[in-house]
Amino acid sequence: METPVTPPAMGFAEKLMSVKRHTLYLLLIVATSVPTFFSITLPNKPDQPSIDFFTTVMALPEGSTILIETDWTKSTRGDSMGQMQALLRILMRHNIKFAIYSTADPAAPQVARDTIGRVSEERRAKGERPYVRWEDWVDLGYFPNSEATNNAIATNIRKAFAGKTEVPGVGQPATDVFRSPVLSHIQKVGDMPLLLVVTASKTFDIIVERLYGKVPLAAMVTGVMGPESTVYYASGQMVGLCVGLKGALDIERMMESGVNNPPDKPVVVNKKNPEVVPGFPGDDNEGNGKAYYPTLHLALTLMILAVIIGNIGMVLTRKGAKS
Amino acid sequence: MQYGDTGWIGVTVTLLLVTFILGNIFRAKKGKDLYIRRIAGLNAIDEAIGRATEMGKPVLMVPGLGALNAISMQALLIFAHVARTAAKFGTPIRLCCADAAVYTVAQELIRDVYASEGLADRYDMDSVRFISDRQFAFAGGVSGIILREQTAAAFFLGEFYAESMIFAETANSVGAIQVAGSTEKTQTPFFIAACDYVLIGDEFYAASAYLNREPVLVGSLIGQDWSKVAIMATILLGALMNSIEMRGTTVFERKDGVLQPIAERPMKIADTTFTHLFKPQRNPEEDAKIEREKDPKFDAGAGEGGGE
Amino acid sequence: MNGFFAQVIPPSPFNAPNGSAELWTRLVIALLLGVAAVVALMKAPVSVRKPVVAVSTFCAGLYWVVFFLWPRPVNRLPGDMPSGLVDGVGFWLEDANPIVGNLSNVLSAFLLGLGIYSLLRIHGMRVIKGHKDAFFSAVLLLGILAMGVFGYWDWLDKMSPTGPSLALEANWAFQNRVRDFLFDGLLQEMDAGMFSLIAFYILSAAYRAFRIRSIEATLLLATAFIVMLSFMGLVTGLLDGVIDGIKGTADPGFLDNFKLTEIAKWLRATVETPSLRGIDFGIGIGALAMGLRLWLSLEKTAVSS
Amino acid sequence: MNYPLFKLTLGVIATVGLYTVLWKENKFYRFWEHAFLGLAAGWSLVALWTESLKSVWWDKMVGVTAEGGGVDTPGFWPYVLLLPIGLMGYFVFSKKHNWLSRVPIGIIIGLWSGQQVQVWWNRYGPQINGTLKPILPTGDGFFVPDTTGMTPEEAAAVAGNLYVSQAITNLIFIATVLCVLSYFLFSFDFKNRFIRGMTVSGRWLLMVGFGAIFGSTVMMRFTLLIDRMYFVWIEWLRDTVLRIGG
Repeated sequence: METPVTPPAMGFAEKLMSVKRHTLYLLLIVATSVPTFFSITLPNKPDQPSIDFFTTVMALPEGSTILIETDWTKSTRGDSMGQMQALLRILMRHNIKFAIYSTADPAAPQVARDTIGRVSEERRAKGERPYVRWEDWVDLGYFPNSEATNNAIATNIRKAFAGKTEVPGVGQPATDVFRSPVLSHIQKVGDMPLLLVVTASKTFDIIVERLYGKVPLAAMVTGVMGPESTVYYASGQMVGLCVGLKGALDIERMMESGVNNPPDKPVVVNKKNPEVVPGFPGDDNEGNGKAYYPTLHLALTLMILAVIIGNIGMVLTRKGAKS
Repeated sequence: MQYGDTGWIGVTVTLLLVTFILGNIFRAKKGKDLYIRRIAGLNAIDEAIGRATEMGKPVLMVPGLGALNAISMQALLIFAHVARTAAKFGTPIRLCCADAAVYTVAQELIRDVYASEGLADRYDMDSVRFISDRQFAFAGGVSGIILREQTAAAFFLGEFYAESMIFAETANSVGAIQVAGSTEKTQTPFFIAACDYVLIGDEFYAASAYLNREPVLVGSLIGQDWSKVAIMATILLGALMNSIEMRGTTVFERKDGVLQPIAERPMKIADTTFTHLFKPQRNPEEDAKIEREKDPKFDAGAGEGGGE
Repeated sequence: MNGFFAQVIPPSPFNAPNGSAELWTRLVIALLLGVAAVVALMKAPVSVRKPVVAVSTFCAGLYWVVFFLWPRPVNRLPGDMPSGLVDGVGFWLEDANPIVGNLSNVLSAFLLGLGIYSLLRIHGMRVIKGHKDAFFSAVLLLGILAMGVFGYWDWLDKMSPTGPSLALEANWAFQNRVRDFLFDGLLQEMDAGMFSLIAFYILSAAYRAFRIRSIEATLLLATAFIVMLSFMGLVTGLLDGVIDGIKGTADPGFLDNFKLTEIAKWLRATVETPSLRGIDFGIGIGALAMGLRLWLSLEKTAVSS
Repeated sequence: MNYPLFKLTLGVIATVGLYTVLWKENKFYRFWEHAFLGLAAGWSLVALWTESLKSVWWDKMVGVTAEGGGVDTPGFWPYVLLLPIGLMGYFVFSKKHNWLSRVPIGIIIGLWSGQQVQVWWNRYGPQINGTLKPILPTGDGFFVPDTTGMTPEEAAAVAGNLYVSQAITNLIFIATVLCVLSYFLFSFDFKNRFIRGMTVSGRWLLMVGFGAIFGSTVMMRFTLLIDRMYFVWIEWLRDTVLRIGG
């Protein structure tokens, strides 16, 4: 990329400093297109927030019900779908029931349902028990007002989702979700061992404001929400946090290797808690995380190179100016 | 009285801050000339408008993606200042809104500005536009306007999310002077990278006080400073106390809001006075004692009616 | 008084069964009264304008303040009745909470029409006046129309008794397909497309702006680099390998602190988190102050001027 | 041409259409931009009722007769009053009565403002508390000893101690918060050298924070681009058009 299209008058240093944006754009397209066709495995070391997230989810008691606020749509598919897929695989392998709701975008429940369907389908394909709506999970739908909804959940979850119905099975009448196996035993949000947010927006702020202390909170957020949500993780308002593509990859890796496992020579070490958490070795644990990670490397490298070149150019021109 | 959620400390602190702010507002209303430190981004406003005027190109203002709240309100107040200057010079303006309610206020506000300058005839209601309430449609629409109308100055103030980069870089590509500021700290670095002047954090809230030194605003600004100082003091004091306490040992442990005697052990952060203060716990047993008569119509099985 | 907002325990003067005649009579009367009030305000003298706005603003905010200050009913279980006045008010506030929480949504929803009007006005004019971009404006108007028509058509289908069957794509009729195409096939894809454009802009912005000119720029650049590199398993793998090479993998030791991942983690935990927290405190208080000024109409704005 | 292929293809064309703006503003981009705006506005109109007013206003106002064992919800008629209030906003274009539009606006603003008082502590209280880190070491030794191979008791003891390195880290943490906060003090004219130093370093520390944000955000932005490319090359071209392994 040291050969930008620039008028010949320029010296080498100036050239370095004035690479055309179009050149950069073109390079980026190439860098992000080519690797998508290959499957490469790269080393990766899970972060503590991801480890906490993973262990928290793995520790959920079998058959318990958790609440998932899913607030992402196609536009952040790259980050959120990988995370959600990994999460669902874990939940389904541990028979953990879940109820999903959305407060960010009317389109969010649809993408969530699609993802659940896909993961359940891949279980069927492997001859495992597919996840059945109403029996194993319910969709509480979209709620336009995040503040009000989460306030309501905090004060009285049954009222917050009152009147929501689902069709238990073919030919059966729509029935109140609180009669479903998923929610029948839930009186208040505290009855759930965890409230999970899979979000591409600031909705976890609202969750923390309204629900902190009422139920353990954990979040899967896009890379951009990472720094903000890390604040809540650091202050202990969230028990686990999975950030961006790296987070998704972390979870995928831990699903394969487990945590502190094997005890004598652990692949992933949990500094906070020596407890051994076995993963699902050999099961299909790979997803977007693995698929996109190599491409991310190339793109980041391009970016770093571009910045370095710009700076070299600047330093050189300064030198030239001095002499 | 049981403050089940916040504990008395939360209420007290909040009220204290409120008193600081209101107190200073009323103090300042008596009118003293008060100091505000320099905020570079705001001095650039007139320069930017001047540039646009020379080039005869429009000034673009975007109050961000947020719904109608104090943030978009604050943005609009700054824009009112911009619009006033622009109106005097007869510089065309474009104010692009992503929320109908914000659009409504903007119409009202900007029309007022022109009227108060006696230039009501110069005001074109299409210069304040609703683009889209969908984030990226909005981004696409605004960058379309930037590129087609070659805006010479751009002000991005308010609640911005991902689209901030699209705006800033597009405006930069047409060589516009940019003044940006967002309460979204995640977007600030991108503004810093692509814009000429950036308001960081609550410099944004200080803006209107800085621009038109109204006693009310300046007073409130002082109140805010007092509040920040109070927080700083709390942090210093708390950190020191925690440190000192944690060098000692404890024979009590708090379980469900009750201190229970235990064998002596070194202090944990959870045992310190400040933690007890900040994290009030309720005793579930005590709570469970509170019983009320049931509503006869209540059906434990189903979700309740009236799902507000 | 507990019955006021609580819709749980009808009958109360404020609610009536779905579809009942009394509900509709009350509804219509209330509406008429409301309209009458608006007309009255239109006729009202200039002097009342400011107070009217100020009072409505104040009352709206008052709820949340009281909700914050009033003691919460402890251990309230579904179906409980309040035990006393304090408790009753507490119940009342809790039940009102979701309603009040929705008010601003409903109101701003009613205002959307103004936004759409602005669009129709600008682009309609262009089409009529034959502006050079008339064609594109026509496309925009067509978009509104198509999405509007098929959106509602599809929704009505989904609401109908046979609605649930539409969960299966096989049962889709023409209108369901068109709506799926417009929303899922175009709108959503364009969302994602526009969003992904940012990557390009970031690249060019970083290239242009990330120069080691000043201390600030250098700090920004350096941290950004460290964090970016820490995301690249390949790089961290190599560097950590080097460190392990020096000190031997056997037992973790002092040198581990200099692994890239550790440095990045330390930076984020020890500098990024607190600096963001610092900004946050400022912003939070700023918002609180601005809120108070607006709530008490102390600020000259379009709302109170 | 089957529906999925058609749908995906148009999606790809639209994406490319928006991408062309990277080269320069052109008619193709303008077309998709306006189509985008149109569809978005149309969708807002639909969502206005189907996703918002229907559930949060109409159903509440007229009530719901629940199926499947749910409890009937009675209608709550006072909701109807929101209609005239909301419609007052439409007076904004009237020369004479435009002030009426300030009533609904005022209510919306008022609601937001009041809520600030309510949420402030929930949001910042725990963060303040989280900042109160001990800065005096309790354990002897500079670094945290490695706990692998220790008995749980010993490990617990180590975890309970605060070693010099940790104390320093905590000190930096607190100092950062204080410096950054001091940078945001607007109304004090600092003569004191030390405090000036604090504010300046506050700004520098902010830049470090922003750098970190930039770094982690870049990852996500690139991920989205990668996902788009995956959509174009793999989902559309490879799996749908060419039907390789799809």
